[in-house]
Amino acid sequence: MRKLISIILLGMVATGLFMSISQIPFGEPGERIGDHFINQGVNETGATNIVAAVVVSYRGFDTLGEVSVLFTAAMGLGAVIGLVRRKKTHTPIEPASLIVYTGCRFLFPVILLVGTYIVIHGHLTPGGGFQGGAVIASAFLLMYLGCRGKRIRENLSRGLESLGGLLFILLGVTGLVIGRDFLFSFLPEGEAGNLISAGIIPLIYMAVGLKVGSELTGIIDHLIEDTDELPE
Amino acid sequence: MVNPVLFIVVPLGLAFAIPLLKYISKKIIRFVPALAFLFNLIFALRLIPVVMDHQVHVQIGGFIPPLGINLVAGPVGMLFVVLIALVGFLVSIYAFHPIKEKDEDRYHILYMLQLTGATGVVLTGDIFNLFVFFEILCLASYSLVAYLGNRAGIESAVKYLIQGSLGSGLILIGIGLLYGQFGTLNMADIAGRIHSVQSISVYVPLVLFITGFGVEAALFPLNAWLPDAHSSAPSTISAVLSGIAIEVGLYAVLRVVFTLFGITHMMGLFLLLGVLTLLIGELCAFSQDNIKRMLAFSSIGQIGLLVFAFSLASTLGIAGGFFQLISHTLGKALLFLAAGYMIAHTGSMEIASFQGMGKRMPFTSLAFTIGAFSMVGLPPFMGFPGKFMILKAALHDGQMLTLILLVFILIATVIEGAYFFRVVQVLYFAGEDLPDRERAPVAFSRFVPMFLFTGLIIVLGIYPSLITDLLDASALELLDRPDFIKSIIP
Amino acid sequence: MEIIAGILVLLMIASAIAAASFQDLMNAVIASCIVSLLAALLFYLLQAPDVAMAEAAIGAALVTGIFVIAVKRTKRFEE
Amino acid sequence: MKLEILLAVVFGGSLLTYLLGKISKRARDILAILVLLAATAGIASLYGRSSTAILCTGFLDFPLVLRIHPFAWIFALTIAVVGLCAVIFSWHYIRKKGRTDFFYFMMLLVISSMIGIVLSGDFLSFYIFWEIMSWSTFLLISYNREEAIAAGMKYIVMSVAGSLVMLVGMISLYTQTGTLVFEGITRNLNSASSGYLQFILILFFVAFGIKNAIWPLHVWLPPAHSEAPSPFSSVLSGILIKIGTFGFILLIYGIVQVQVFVNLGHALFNVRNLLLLLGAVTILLPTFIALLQDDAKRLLAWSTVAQAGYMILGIAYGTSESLSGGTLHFFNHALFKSLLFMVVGAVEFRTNGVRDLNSLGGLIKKMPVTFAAGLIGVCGLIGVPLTNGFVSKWLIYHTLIVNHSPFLAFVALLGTWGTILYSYKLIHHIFLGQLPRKYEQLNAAPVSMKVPMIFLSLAVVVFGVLPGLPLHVINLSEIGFGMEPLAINMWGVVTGSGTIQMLNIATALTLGGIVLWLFFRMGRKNTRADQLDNYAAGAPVPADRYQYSVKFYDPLTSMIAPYLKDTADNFYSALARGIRNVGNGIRRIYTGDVGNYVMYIILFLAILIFIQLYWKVW
Repeated sequence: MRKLISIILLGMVATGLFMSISQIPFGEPGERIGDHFINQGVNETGATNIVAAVVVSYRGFDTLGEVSVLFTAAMGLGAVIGLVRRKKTHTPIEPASLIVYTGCRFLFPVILLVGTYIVIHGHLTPGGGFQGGAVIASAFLLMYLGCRGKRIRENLSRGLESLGGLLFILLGVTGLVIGRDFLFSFLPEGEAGNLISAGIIPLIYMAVGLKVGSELTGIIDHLIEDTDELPE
Repeated sequence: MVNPVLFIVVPLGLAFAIPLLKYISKKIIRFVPALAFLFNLIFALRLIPVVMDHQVHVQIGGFIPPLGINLVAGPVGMLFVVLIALVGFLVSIYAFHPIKEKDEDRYHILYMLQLTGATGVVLTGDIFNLFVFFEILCLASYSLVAYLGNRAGIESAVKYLIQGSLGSGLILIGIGLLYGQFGTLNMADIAGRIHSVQSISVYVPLVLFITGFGVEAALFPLNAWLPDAHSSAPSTISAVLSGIAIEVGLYAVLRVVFTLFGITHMMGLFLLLGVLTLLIGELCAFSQDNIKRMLAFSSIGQIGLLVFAFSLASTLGIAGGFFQLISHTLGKALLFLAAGYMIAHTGSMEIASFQGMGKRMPFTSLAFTIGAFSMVGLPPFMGFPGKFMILKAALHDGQMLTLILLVFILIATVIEGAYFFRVVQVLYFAGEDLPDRERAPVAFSRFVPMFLFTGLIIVLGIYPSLITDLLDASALELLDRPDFIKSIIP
Repeated sequence: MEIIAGILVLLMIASAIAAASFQDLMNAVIASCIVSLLAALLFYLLQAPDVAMAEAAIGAALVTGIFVIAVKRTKRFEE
Repeated sequence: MKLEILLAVVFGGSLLTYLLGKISKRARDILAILVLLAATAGIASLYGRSSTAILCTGFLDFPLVLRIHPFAWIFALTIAVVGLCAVIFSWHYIRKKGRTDFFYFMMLLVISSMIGIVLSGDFLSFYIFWEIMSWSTFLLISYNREEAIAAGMKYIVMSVAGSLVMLVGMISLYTQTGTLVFEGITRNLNSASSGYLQFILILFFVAFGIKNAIWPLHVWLPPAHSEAPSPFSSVLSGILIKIGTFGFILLIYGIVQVQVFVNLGHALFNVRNLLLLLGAVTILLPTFIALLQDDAKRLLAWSTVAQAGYMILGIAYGTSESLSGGTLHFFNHALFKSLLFMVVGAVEFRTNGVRDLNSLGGLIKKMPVTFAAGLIGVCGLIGVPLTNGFVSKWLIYHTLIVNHSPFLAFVALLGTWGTILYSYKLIHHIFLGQLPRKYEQLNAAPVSMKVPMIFLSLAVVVFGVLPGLPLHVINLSEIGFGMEPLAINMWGVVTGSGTIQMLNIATALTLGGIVLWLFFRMGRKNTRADQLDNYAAGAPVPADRYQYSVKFYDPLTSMIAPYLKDTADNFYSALARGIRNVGNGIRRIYTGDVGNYVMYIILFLAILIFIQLYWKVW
């Protein structure tokens, strides 16, 4: 009975959504904001990756918000996970096999490097702070899975997290200090395509990368904390 | 004049900085939230005369809207900013004394993020940006509800999370539909063009928004998370959830309904919804024995009253609604703080266990009593002008539906009176009379916020004119849609 | 082009259904990981490399990792 | 004295009293009396004045106005005097109890807000003072704990309901006339249709009727009066419920205008007939319910309800004579009913809280002054000539008879018979008959209780002999309402169809009394018999077997009791239970299963979409 009602209700909602979507001209040209970004984006921001221009320049404030969302989630998770910490079971977990262990140790710096690259080149090629940060975090995930027992220092990750956030905000406030708007790109745009170009976009992406990377790492760290109890 | 973006950035930055500050001293972090919201409060109050004159628009990143994100500090926004800063400041004083020994820094960070999210929601002029800040608010709320770490807290936080995430998902779908339609995310820009489309493709985003934001705004039947969450959170957080979070949800609904979509003809539905929420909230509160659940249900009722007032869609109604909103925020925050302090003393949330509190904690009981009287709408406290203005607006409206609904509002108010007076009686008159000696010591950090809330309730109850100008300007901002659009997208 | 996209979408739907119907939650996690990977591929085909990257890193790697940990900490089999 | 200063003195005095109580109890008691003395003097100095003052220019853009005129003056003075008596009475009474600062604070706050109500010149300040009065009364009623809590609850719930209804009426008047100042409303109300007027009148009648305890809105009164601390019972019964009377007079005569009121509606249904009918019921039922009571204060409480019916009859009848009767009865009732509550309070004080009539008796020996005061009070209540109740009841009867309302007149008369019965029960059960052993060591009432009782007794007699004093002020207020004043002199009233001159009656009664006394004195030699000097069937009866004056109305009460169920009270109790059950039922919506909650959200969304698909609202 309950299932039937649910299906009817969901059907109703789906009908509404379908009727709505069917009348919306998705993806068609002529969106004035979208056109502006595509046509003027490179000129206005100096970033060849339009996505980066939108994410960091045009909608930089959203990015700040999203970084905060992630921060909130990490904090909240830390607060809650810390609470429900069960009694530690001292069941030893067998270490990973040698191949996995070696592979992980080999891959870890490579992935870290790729992540950093993605972060730094965010304004030139696809990618950016979020993606790069996630890649960095996945390196740590790999490390946790493969080389059990290796842990990042919590203080370090939280310090980096703070530093990334503060950097973002300071970059934004600098715009205010020089008498312009918040998040104003106060550095010269440079020549599009160069590594050092696009104003503050790379700097912000670095801050974001730092923050996202350390936050996601922190989340994983929290989750793993009391499941993996290695014998000393 | 201070740039309104700082109201968001300063608390956010301080929240980010807390982990670093922790290295310096563990003691100072508990003062950081108070500092941040004191800053907001002072400068927001100084900005109020400016925004009364004209809206303050702030571009972010130097791009004119609709290209970039903009902030709109109008009377409505600043009203909420002041309210958030005020409650944030006072409640953070209450938390000088740690709520829990462990994880104190996380509490303060989450608390600041929660209120920063709320500030962002009320200041932004961009629908997606609004959603982002809304998420900060919600996420922080979820985790703060579970902060005490008991089973009830975690369970209700998870329930809250499930329902809230569903709501957020709906909002996001709505934003996507709107963007697909109009190719812009700026609220004024969308609002300017929304009436060019007369089809279900605009209506569906509207209902998605109402449902999504309605979850946080605790409209019936979307409010099932509220009683659990409010009752199992720490009292400071209950105060903020009840005083700020649901009001901000309501703000989002108002923005969407009045500014973004400019609805004029569905108000009867909202009137009904408001009265239904009111009646159900009050009826449930009436049969509660747990004080925090009672207060939580009473919040639902009050939200219903607010929805009713705003749905009258007249200057009088909206101004009255805002007055009642402020009154509810201050009153409910006070009630939760006072109740929380008493719960900490007795260790029980049962109303019956508060016998003799009038002797043991005279000041807290007095604060609770004044808060309760204000909630019921008795003069000379703040609830009275609010109720008066709403009734005036309803009678001025004069439609048959409004008048019929008015009867139910009166019934609900009587019910509300009944359960609040019952608690007051328990505080002072139930059980044996105790000797004067058994007085509990009053902690300074607890005393100050309750005292200030009480003072504000009385002062604004006697001089409502202090804020009515701002309220009228706010009502005008919501109703005068063309002006709002024109001022942003010329 | 459209054919590949269509196949991808169908595969995604199949994996999603599989994820929902597996009794063993670990299998379900892997299935949802496949959904994410396919989605990343689809995004790439639709010329959204940024999103594809994010989806691959977060959806496929991190979320899967977190789910695995979560499943490990609770029960492995659905009732 | 200026009106603002007067209000500042009373309200500030209340707060000051509370604060002073933290330092010295004695100083607090004196200050409370001084504040009310100052208020009394201040009000007395305003005699005959008619003026307005603006208290505050903008409360929500409404001016708050105060005004004084003879009609408000007599109410204000009564409030201050009775309040003063009650506060003096509290001196000893309250010492046994806890939380005395609070008691004084609330007592003064109630009195201050009542003065505020009668002095207010617009509905908003009227309402504000009204609500302050309501909640402070609530706190005072609950003061005695235990049963008082339920009584307080009943009171405040009904009171809040009433004041909300009043608020609606008030704002409706504002939307109709554009102002809340009384004069402005009167001026702008001419154009209102008679249907609208009836609607407004009914709204206000609910509010005032709850305060004034008209059947079926009276249910809060008996428990509240009997459970409140006795000094406050006398305030409650003496003046607080009369604020409802004040509201009725203000509305009918001051705002709607009596000519309009009398001619409102058609013959079958109009507010005036409704009010008269309810007034009659209010006299009849509670009088006989009072007869059934065994609790002294509850008996007096029911009697208050019944007497309020007389006032309603007088006010609703709408002639200047009936208004005089109603207003005078208010004034008289304030005196003798607060006196009676003090009498019972003094007994209660000395016997440590005994109010049950059946366990008292014979206290006349122990508390002679109290007995005398009680006797005078009861005489006033019944309306024995030479006490004040006589004149006001005479005016009401006269109106009813002259204007051909035999039914109402009969009911009023029936009410008086009932009054005689229960009054006798009261005075007899407490003071006459056999003194129970346990009370043999009883002391007389302390001075602080005797003083107000003697003062009020004197007032009852003085105004009974010289009814012209209050009637003169009432005449002034009737002129203020634009009515024909009565022809009065110091000793009474002259009307076309009958004249009442207390001078003649007093002379006649005095002469008759002297003759009687002489007759008995000369005709018989009486001996004084000891109480134990009698026999029953030839054997002496132990003292404790003598009648303790219990239950001698039993045959009568068992006959009438089945018809006197308090149906209104049962109705409200059922309503409250029903609401609680509904609340418990609705709480089931929140099942605790998050799956259901999610379904609610989807349901809501689906309904909204359905609305569009079906009705095409957008």
